[in-house]
Amino acid sequence: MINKEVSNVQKALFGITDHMTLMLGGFGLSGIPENAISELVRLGVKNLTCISNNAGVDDFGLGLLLQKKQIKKMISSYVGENDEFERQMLSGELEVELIPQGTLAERCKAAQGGFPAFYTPAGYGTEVAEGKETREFEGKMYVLEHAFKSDFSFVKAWKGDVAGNLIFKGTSRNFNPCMCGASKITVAEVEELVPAGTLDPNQIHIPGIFVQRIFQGTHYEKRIEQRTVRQKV
Amino acid sequence: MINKEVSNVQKALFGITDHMTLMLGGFGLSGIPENAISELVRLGVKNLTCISNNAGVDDFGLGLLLQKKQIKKMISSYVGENDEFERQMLSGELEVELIPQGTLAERCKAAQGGFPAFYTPAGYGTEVAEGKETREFEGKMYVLEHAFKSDFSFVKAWKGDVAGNLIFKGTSRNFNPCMCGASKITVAEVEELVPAGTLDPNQIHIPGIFVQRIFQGTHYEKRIEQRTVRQKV
Amino acid sequence: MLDKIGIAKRLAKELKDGYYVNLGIGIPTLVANYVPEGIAVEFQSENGVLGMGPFPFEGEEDADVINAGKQTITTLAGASFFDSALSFSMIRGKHVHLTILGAMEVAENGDIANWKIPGKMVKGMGGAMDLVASAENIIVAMMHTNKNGESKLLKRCTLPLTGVGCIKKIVTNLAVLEVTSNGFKLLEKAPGVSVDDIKKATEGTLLVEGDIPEIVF
Amino acid sequence: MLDKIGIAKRLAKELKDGYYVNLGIGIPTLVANYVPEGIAVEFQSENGVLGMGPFPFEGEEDADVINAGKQTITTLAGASFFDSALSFSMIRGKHVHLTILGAMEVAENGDIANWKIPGKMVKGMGGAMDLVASAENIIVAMMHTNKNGESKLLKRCTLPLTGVGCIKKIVTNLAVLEVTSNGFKLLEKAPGVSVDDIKKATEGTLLVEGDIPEIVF
Repeated sequence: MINKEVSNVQKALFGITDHMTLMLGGFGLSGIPENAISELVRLGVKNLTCISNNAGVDDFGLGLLLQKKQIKKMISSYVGENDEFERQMLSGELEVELIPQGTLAERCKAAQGGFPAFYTPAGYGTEVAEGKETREFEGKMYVLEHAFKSDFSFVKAWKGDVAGNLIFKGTSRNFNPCMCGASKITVAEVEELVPAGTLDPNQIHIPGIFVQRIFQGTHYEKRIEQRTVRQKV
Repeated sequence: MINKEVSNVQKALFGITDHMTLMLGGFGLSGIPENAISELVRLGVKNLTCISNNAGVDDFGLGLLLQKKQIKKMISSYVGENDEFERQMLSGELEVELIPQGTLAERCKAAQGGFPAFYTPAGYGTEVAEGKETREFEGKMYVLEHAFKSDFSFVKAWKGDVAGNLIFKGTSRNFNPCMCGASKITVAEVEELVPAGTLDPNQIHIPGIFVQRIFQGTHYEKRIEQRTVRQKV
Repeated sequence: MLDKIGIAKRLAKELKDGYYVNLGIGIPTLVANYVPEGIAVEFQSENGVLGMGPFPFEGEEDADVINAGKQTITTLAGASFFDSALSFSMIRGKHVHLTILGAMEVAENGDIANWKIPGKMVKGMGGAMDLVASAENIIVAMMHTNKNGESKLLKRCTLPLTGVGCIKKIVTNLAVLEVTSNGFKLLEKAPGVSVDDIKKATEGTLLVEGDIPEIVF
Repeated sequence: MLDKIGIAKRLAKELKDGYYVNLGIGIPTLVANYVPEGIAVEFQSENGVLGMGPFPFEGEEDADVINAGKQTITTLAGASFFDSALSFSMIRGKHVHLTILGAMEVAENGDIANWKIPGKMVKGMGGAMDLVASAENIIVAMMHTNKNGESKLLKRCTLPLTGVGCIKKIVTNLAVLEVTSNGFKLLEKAPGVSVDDIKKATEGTLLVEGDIPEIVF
């Protein structure tokens, strides 16, 4: 068994420098690597390019990095619900590349799986296809999209073992599995880190081969963006 | 909940006709849809094109269909261990298209996921790339491969529920998940069929949306091809 | 004229037994409350869940179980969770039978715009571009006119497109319309709304053939 | 001259701490028995398992737990099962650090042939084409000559190729060789084998520079 455990978030982020490209898991505020984001803020690394479906809210998630102006460019599919983001984007301080959500997921998967490029119908005929190669297959038009290239992937899982195996919970899974092994170094933070042999090999969502470093995170806030409930009758 | 249960293998195979293209899960004899294969033999449908990583052995798995000369063409990555197969292939009775195993898996996944085509390095410079488009990405050569088109997928899972959700066991998973939803109709046979709500939604390998029909199979032989053991000291 | 709930109720009539359905944010989300009796449908949310149920009871919210609108949800028996890549394989692979989503503009050629107002509002397309490029059966749910009273059913979209020639049907507060090669074909009118009202609120070509029935739920 | 176990033992010296390794059928499979003390490696099998252990004890075989050679196996703590697509993502994505596989022919330009003898033997390439097209570190394990005594280390392959210019190193019963732009560079010779013996058994260009050490385990 190859041990991927590191003792804390500082060691997990060793090697992070300015101008790097990062992938960060999560959908909205669900399944975001809270500990890694806090440490990125503490380290103060700047001019980051962040690949993440969303950009957090003003005071949580990637919003924390935006406040400190650590992000040079965001590659996302949806960036609503974040005033500071909108301000930086409209003022031109922040570079933003918006791409379809399925394309974002698959460009991560392509990087994970060694595919240089693939064809997808999403965005054909829209401005996201501008400057991109398009092609017809059986009467339908597709856009050629390429694998991402990035330095670090930061993902958040529910449980993990020291071999790097990961299990996600509910919809906090989202982009996290797709980003594992899609960067030079993948850092997984988990709510519970267990010894190898504890997790059922049949129920691993992401095998440890896609993870270089794993640590047990602390103080998960797991903030809820839209608390919707019904009343008990 | 959309109910996918059918009461037996006969109903599960309703609509099968000569000249169809089928995907069949399994690696070697592990995880093969034993009940579906038996029923295909009983029905005597002919001139089938079968997409399956292997071709079984002489008297089990797809070997049973080969014996009855029901298969016109095999698309596989490895076809050793089957004398009748070799005889039919070398005599020209059986058409055979051999493709790299990873390419086979991904052409299924492409069909499942609505990708018309993708680039892979496998087979570049060999006869499997002959007549195919090739292309350079960052100094490395790739082959353009296309999604499969097929009529039925026959897969075998360990457990399933009536909503069509599937859980596979060990290495009998192999190509089965990749083939789900990759044909017009996907038929899953399971060792144990349970009511909806019994399986943990977090531990489903294949969601029921990719499965049109599910039934509990019977009499699984699960033959072992290479029984290798060590002695207790 | 229909309110949002009326639009949702009319949309619910488009659900068919055995359908997997993706509902967008806003009015489309409400459709889940009006599934006709006797049919089985499952709701998919592109952030990774199939078999969504109602909102949780107070105190039972789980930050790890949300829909694409980031709302806390529950799941029903037979539900499953999965990652974003497999989720869009369901969508791109046409396993999802019906998509209902909102729009800022729809054109009579089936184009849709719903993700960007240049220089003003740039939220992003989320999963909408994948949905409209893939689904065979896409219905737009929206108000017939915008806040300034301008028609949202146009000859040609003025905003950046989300998808081209992909919209088949539109349900608004005023009418149900089908996108045809000759323009918006009026199928049904809302209670208390005249064909003239609809004509005035529609900038694109409106085709009116014969008597137009009133929407019934 | 090395026997199969000797070849496997020499190959085991190529394993490094932290390596994920894919072993082909035949001699490569034996390598797992000789992992050097003090290093951690994990074995991947392309049919969908990582963290393979030894063969099961008699009576404990499970038809649902096999390796790519269809042999019954066990798994170690930290193992995982996955589908064929994710398995080849590990391979294609260069997450597997070392591939050891057999061959019928290797050419001095790094080409390899191991899947087909036209008109005679057509077993198929299995996962070999994906492995050799993807891995950075590929070692061939084979006998230096075939059953007819003919060299398997050639100027150019005569059989249909499995991959082009991909082989970096070869371990045979006679020698360890590196594929260089000028030919097969002799690195080590097997005990009891002379450089001349190796020259005679090598059809391709053999580069012999200085004293050639004997293989040690």
